Amino acid sequence: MSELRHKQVGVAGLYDDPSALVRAAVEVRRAGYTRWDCHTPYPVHGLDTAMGIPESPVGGIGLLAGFAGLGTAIGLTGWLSAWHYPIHIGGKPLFSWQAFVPIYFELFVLFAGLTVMGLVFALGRLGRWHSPLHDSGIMPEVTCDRFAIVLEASDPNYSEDAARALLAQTGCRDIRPLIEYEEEDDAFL
Amino acid sequence: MSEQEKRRYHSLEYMRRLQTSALSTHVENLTSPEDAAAPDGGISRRELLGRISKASAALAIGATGCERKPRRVIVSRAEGPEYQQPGKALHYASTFTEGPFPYGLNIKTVDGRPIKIDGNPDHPINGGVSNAQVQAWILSLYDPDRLQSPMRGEETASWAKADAAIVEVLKSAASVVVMTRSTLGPSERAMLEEFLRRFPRARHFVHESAHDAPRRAAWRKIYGVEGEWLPRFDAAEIIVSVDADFLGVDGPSLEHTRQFVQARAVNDADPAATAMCRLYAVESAMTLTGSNADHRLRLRPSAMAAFLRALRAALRGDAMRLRRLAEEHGLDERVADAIVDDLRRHRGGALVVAGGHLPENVHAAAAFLNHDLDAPGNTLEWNPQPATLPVSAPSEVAAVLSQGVDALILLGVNPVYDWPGGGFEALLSKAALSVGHDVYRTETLAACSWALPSNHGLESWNDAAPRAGLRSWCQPMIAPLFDTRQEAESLLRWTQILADPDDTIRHFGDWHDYLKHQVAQTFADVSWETCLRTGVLRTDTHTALPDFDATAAEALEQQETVAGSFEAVILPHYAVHDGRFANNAWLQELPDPISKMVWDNAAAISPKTAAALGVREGDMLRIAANGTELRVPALIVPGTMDQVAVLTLGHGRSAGGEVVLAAGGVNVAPLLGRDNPHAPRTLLRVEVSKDSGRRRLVRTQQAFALHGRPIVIDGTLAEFQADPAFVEHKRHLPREADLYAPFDYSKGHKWEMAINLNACTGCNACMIACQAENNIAVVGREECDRGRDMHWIRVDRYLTGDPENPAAHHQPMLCQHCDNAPCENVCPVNATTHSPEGLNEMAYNRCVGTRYCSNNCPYKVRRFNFRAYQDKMLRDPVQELAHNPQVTVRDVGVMEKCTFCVQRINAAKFAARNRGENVKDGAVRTACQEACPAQAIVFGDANDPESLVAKLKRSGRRFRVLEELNVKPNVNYLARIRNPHPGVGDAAESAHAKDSKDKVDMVYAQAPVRPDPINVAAPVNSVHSVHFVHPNNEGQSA
Amino acid sequence: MFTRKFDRRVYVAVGVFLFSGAVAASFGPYVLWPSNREAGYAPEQPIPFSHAVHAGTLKIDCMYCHTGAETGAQATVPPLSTCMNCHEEVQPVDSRGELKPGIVTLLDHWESRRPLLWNKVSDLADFAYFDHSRHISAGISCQECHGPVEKMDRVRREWGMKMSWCLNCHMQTPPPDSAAAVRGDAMRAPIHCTTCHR
Amino acid sequence: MSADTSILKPAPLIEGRITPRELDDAVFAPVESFPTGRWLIAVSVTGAIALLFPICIANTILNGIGTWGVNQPVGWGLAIVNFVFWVGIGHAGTLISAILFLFRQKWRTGIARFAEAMTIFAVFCAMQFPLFHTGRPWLAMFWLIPYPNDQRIYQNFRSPLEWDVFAVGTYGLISFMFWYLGLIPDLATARDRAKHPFRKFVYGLLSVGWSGSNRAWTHYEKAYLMFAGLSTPLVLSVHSIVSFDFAVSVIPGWHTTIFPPYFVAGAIFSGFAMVATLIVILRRMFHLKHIITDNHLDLMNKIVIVTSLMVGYAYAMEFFIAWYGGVAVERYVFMNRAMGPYAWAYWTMVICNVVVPQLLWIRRVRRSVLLMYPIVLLINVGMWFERFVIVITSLHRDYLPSSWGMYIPTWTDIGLFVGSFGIFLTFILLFCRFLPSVSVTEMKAALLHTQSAHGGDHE
Repeated sequence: MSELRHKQVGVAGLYDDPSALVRAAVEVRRAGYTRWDCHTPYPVHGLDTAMGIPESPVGGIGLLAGFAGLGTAIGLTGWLSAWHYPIHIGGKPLFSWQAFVPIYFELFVLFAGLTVMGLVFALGRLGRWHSPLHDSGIMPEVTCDRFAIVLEASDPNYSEDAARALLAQTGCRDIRPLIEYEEEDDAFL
Repeated sequence: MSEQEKRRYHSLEYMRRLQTSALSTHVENLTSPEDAAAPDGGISRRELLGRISKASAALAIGATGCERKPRRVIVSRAEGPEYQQPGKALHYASTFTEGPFPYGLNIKTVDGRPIKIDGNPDHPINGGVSNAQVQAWILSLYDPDRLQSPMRGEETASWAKADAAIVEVLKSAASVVVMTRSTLGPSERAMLEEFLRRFPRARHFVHESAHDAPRRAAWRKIYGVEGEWLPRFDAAEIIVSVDADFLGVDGPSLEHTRQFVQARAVNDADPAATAMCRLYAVESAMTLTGSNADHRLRLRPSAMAAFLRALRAALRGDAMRLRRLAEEHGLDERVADAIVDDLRRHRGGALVVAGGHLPENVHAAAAFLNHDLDAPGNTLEWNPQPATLPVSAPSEVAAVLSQGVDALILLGVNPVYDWPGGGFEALLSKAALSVGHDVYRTETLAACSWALPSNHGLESWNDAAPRAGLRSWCQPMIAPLFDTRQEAESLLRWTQILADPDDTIRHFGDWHDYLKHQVAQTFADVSWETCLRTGVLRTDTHTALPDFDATAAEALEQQETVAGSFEAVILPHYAVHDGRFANNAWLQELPDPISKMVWDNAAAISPKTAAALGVREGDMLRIAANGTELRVPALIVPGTMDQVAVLTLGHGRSAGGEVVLAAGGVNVAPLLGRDNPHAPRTLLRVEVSKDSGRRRLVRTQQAFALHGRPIVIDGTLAEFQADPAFVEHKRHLPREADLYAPFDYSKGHKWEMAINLNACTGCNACMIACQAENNIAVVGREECDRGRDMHWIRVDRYLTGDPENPAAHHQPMLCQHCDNAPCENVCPVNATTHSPEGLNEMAYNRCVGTRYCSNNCPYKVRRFNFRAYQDKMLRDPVQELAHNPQVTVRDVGVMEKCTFCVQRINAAKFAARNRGENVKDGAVRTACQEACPAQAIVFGDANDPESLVAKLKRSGRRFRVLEELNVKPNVNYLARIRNPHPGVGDAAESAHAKDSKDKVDMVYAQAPVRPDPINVAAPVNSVHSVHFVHPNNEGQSA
Repeated sequence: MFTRKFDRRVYVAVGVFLFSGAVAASFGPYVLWPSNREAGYAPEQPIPFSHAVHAGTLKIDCMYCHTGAETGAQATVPPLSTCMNCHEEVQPVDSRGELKPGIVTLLDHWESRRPLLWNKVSDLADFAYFDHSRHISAGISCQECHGPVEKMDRVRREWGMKMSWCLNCHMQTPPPDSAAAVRGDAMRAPIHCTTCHR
Repeated sequence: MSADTSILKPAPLIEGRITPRELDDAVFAPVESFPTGRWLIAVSVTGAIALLFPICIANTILNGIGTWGVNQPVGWGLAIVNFVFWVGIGHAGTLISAILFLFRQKWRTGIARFAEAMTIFAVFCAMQFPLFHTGRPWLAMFWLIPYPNDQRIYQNFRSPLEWDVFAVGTYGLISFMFWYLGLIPDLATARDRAKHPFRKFVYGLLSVGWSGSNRAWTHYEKAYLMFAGLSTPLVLSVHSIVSFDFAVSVIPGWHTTIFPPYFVAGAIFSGFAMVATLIVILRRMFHLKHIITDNHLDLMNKIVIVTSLMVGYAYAMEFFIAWYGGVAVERYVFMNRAMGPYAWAYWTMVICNVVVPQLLWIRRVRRSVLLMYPIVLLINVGMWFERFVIVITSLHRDYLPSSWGMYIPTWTDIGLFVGSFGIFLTFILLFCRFLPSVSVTEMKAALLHTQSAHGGDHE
């Protein structure tokens, strides 16, 4: 593993205390970095405002999807029961919406739930197993008890020592290079 | 091949060929027909694979369970008659030759095979109606258990060999005895004489176990001439029935029912003008007639003669004897006085009928009474030529047979099973040659040296003479299915061989020619074709009344009767009669009209007697009479006289088919004639005691009390005349309110039914008619016990009033086709929907079997195929032919219910629409309506104001069951009107009066559906359905 | 372990799984259980009877042979006697002068009076009760359901005859001159279940 | 003298001080260690019992529903009783993870993950019964779902059974997603701790590449809140719809408007009882006493007391309404329940559900496992009998006395019931072995809050 060729793609700073991380994040945001992220074992309160991340749209879109589900339910049950093949049942009208209400509610919840799950995967950029954190050995610590800030090289105003200086200035004592190994061969699969 | 062989090939082969063509039968149901029956009757390899594929499909939740649709074939005839179009029904007239009474029949055949039997409308006796036995006769035709070829001992033989062997003995036979049933047609009697003439010492004996010999013997002694009195209930205003179940098993019940219902008719338009007859029943057993009586008294058979003598004395002014008798036997004085008063005031319009099984002195007393009331000529008609021959005395037959005869020929009788007192086998073994000729291989045929298979009535030519001046014919609907021959044909064949060459008997090719010859002789001016087309012919004959020999009657009446502590009465079983229909699964599963018991017979005793004997339902009783002893399970029937046990014939048979063996029961023949050989079915000196052991009796209805619920409503004539709409006061209807706008049925038809409870006698004919029309399965005793019988219409019986002598209320209950159908709302797959014409439809192929519709039906009229009940019947090439091709056969896991015979509605609608007309009232007759002897069921279009059902809907007596649920049922019931004597008042409790308060939950049935610990040891047919017993085994509270 | 190749492999695996599932679900049943109720089913018949010749060129009316259609539920296949009305005389020969094989079978069956077993082409499920007479008297021509029979040498099942195919016709608005229009019905024919199932 | 107010202060979430790493080790110990002998025995026993289920199902499909005890008046038997029983038990999981999350009850973190897992397994067991109790399950599994077909006939959406398909289907799916969402961060932790490459591959695959990035956390938290928000009305609606299976009918004893709240209270009641039963065993087996503390049991027992009273109220109210309504049929049905042939089932229900739980008023009983365990077990029994009484007694004697009949379960019925418990327990044991049974991530967040007494409230 070690002799494989690798290249440095950024710098990572690790903290032991969540509040220190929040203060460092404010510094980084003020320094104008855009392509950077914090990695924490559990959601840290205040980190979003510190990083300047807007509130997640998952709630809004989920609700809209719910209403879409409601519309589908009204359309599906109504069209099938009253127009597609009108069948008389128990003296009730063909479009007896009162009796369809439970299905309206269920499809509302179903569509909302599916959309929310989809959004978490999409917006949270899940479903991507490869990450430089693995190669640089930071992942085990971040998912256990330590807090990290990662500054990527692809950021426009990134330079190696400016980043290291910024992290040191925020009181980070454990600064490591972010490395990524090359593929053994370039076959597609 | 031989002519016989060709005919047989023609019928069975043709049927089997047609079975694979789509043209004829839609019998094929959801499983493919190629599942040929496995040789050993078990599951065939292909069927097992089919089932495993279904199971794996369900478990794999992947592959669809559908099976390949079989490739099917159209069989185009080489040459065919124009009138026979595949799928179109043809109707032929015939006669019920194998039944207790030869009723006229109208048989529907499709593609050359009979599928439905109904009454012949032109027949004066049953006028188009039929009973359960007539309807079920079709199943006995397609019965694989029938004897299929001649047998010598255990191995089969050909007819040629059989004839040769028999004739060889007959040639040198000196003494020949032929035993037959009592219902022989005139041509058969002529043929028998022709045959017996050949032998020096030949005797013809008539053997019946369920006969009315005492009554006929009494009349013969009193009037000196052979004949019978025919009661005219429509002309009678007062009827006193002394243990005579004339609506049930005593005589031609169809004619009696039609007349009785006419006499009870109520004039809805003008209630004041209603002239109803009044029926008093003085009975020991609770019978169908008793349940329809206005007043019912319970009396022991031994006291019947004394009661009639007391009545006669009371009519002449001396009321003391009647009063003493009433006290001694616990009769209600008011009712006794009412009888006397009524008889005195309706001289010439009154009638006394006595049960055929009672001793001769009762009939003498009844004859005296009828003459005092000058009934003969008014309410009694004399018939010099009864349908049945007089029955031979068993002692005489035994005397002849015990000396040993050269040849004993038994035609259609089963004495080994039902010989009075048993022991016929010994007599039979004395005969050198014993020949049994019957449809099934009964106990007798098993004992005979030769067992010859008979044709079923629907495969034979015959004629019948039900009454003087009346002749009807029986013609085959199908070529014989098996290698069988008609009994008369055998006699003819043997006579021809025995006869010397130039004898005229040799001119007849076969029995059909002989029959034509007989008809030509008696009816010279009528052609053979018209006889067959109408099926019945009336010649008006004037019958003079016989003169009444008072001294002989006096002598007969004085015969004194000595009674023991217990008495017993043996009646023919309501469905299987004397055992001849025991292999008919429909009849075995038909609930008894009174006790609702199926698949068994038992000793009916009253609740008080049961308590005295310390007996619960199902406990064994030891019944001993003059040395013979029987173990019979006890059945508690309220209304039976105390200290009287009522037994039924027809069960406990040991051979004759799979259904016979499944039925079980006890053979009561050993008790016949033990007490008084002249009245074999009435035992006056009997000891009854509790015996060890139990037998589980199965009832389809277990709770009989109304709990004050307005399910059945009836009223007295006075109530009705006071207020024709008295029904409204008998129940409380909330204000009708609908959440949704009700569906508009005004356009097109609105099919509704009206059931006139005043006419319905509770005879169950509708149940078998429905079963025959709609391919309804038989489930067997075990499944009935679990409450899974499949009848689409049932007759519920509720008891009210005094628990010892209750009033019974019969109510036919079927799908009500509700407008707000609770079953339709809850079906998840749209399997049950509502047609714009008011029918609640059931699409069997769409049903997945959640059973919520059955749970949600307040009337519980839906039936579920818990097991593949139809599989066996479908895979048997013969039984499969009994199905009606117009109705789908349902698979396992599918719900089914009454469809108001939608196949008949559609047929009538299509025919009318093709002609561009509308469906006329009466064009659609449901199967139950067509069979109902009382014509109590009326079906039609309620949107047509002129239709009969619309008129009945407007009657004041109309009510609907559970109307307060607002499910809007479409079956209108018309309240029953009882006609109690003004002096007595509402002796027979109305459905509504005191009962609602009394807490007696008339559940006399055994602890409900639950096998007893004792029975668990009994072989349970499937290992996985072993039941466990509740800790609270006795829970039987209100 | 979690290299970019790992990502690509996961995406490819999920893609293949979803695609194969979709294909199996949609076409699988038809491939595994071909049934004789699909359009285009044209089975071999005991006699290669050609409707093109009889109904097409000779213009024999359908009702001449299928007499049942007007009066009953089943449109019957004629008995051999109907064929013999003409083929008593008309016995076409093939190029070599011998009788055509179809005629030989027909005459052979006719002499021995043995029925012919035709393979059913338009076959509905057993629980569906189709009535020809209602459709004929409602003015539906044979071709509307059975296709251009007069052009077929061997009878072919033109349409799949599934329930939705029947309902499409039943639920049309009634043609102006039809009885349904006269009665003011919304649909050309009733669609409640017991019209066809019972 | 000031009263001892220590009782009012919220009890500490975790007894003693514990660092996140120790927490990880404690929770992941069973997951990473080789399966102990006791666990193997337990799984083989429950696995054997679970085998009973497919055997009875195959027997039913091969021979028809006739192998069960159902008959004409009583069309539904143990299968529907089991269905309602299992769906009811499932609802406690969602209640703990969703409703208590919305009420910000911190003590839920210890038992939330386990309760949600129990929900999914209970709903899986529940879903088998409505499918296999139908007469033709090989058609029912297709025809209950509105997929495009060439018959042009679809479902009757007015039927409560059709509602059930949508309700229980949605509920199963949403609960599964909710549970899986909560599991992703823990799976990532497991992936990083895993030594064996196969375990790393499996946990890695399941953790969909979670790296704790804060940009993911924002969407994650909002999604978690959304799921909690959706699940709360969903759980109340699903058991109301299950109660509609009875309330929509015309059967006396079924069509009462009290059914939806009565069934929901019953569900929470039996759900908490089942959670308590399993948590106590889990706690002892995997030494998590310091995480799932006695305080948890105390709080759960309080909820059990509340719902027990609600259920008791419902029993009494049904009798009162039957009497007050004045309908003869209704009165008879309830008199028949209490004194008829099935009175033994009715009184078992009342004693187990209402009388025995009153002992939980005593604090000592609530906190001691020895005393509360039998009560909780009896509650499970009582709740099963409640459904038995509702389904069977109302069907076996309703409007027309002529159609009255009895119901007796057969061995196949009992086999299915016992088999469903086998399946449920096997899943539970597999879950405890292969997945972390306590939500470590939420625990660390809560830990931060309580131990460092850092101000501010945790969102």
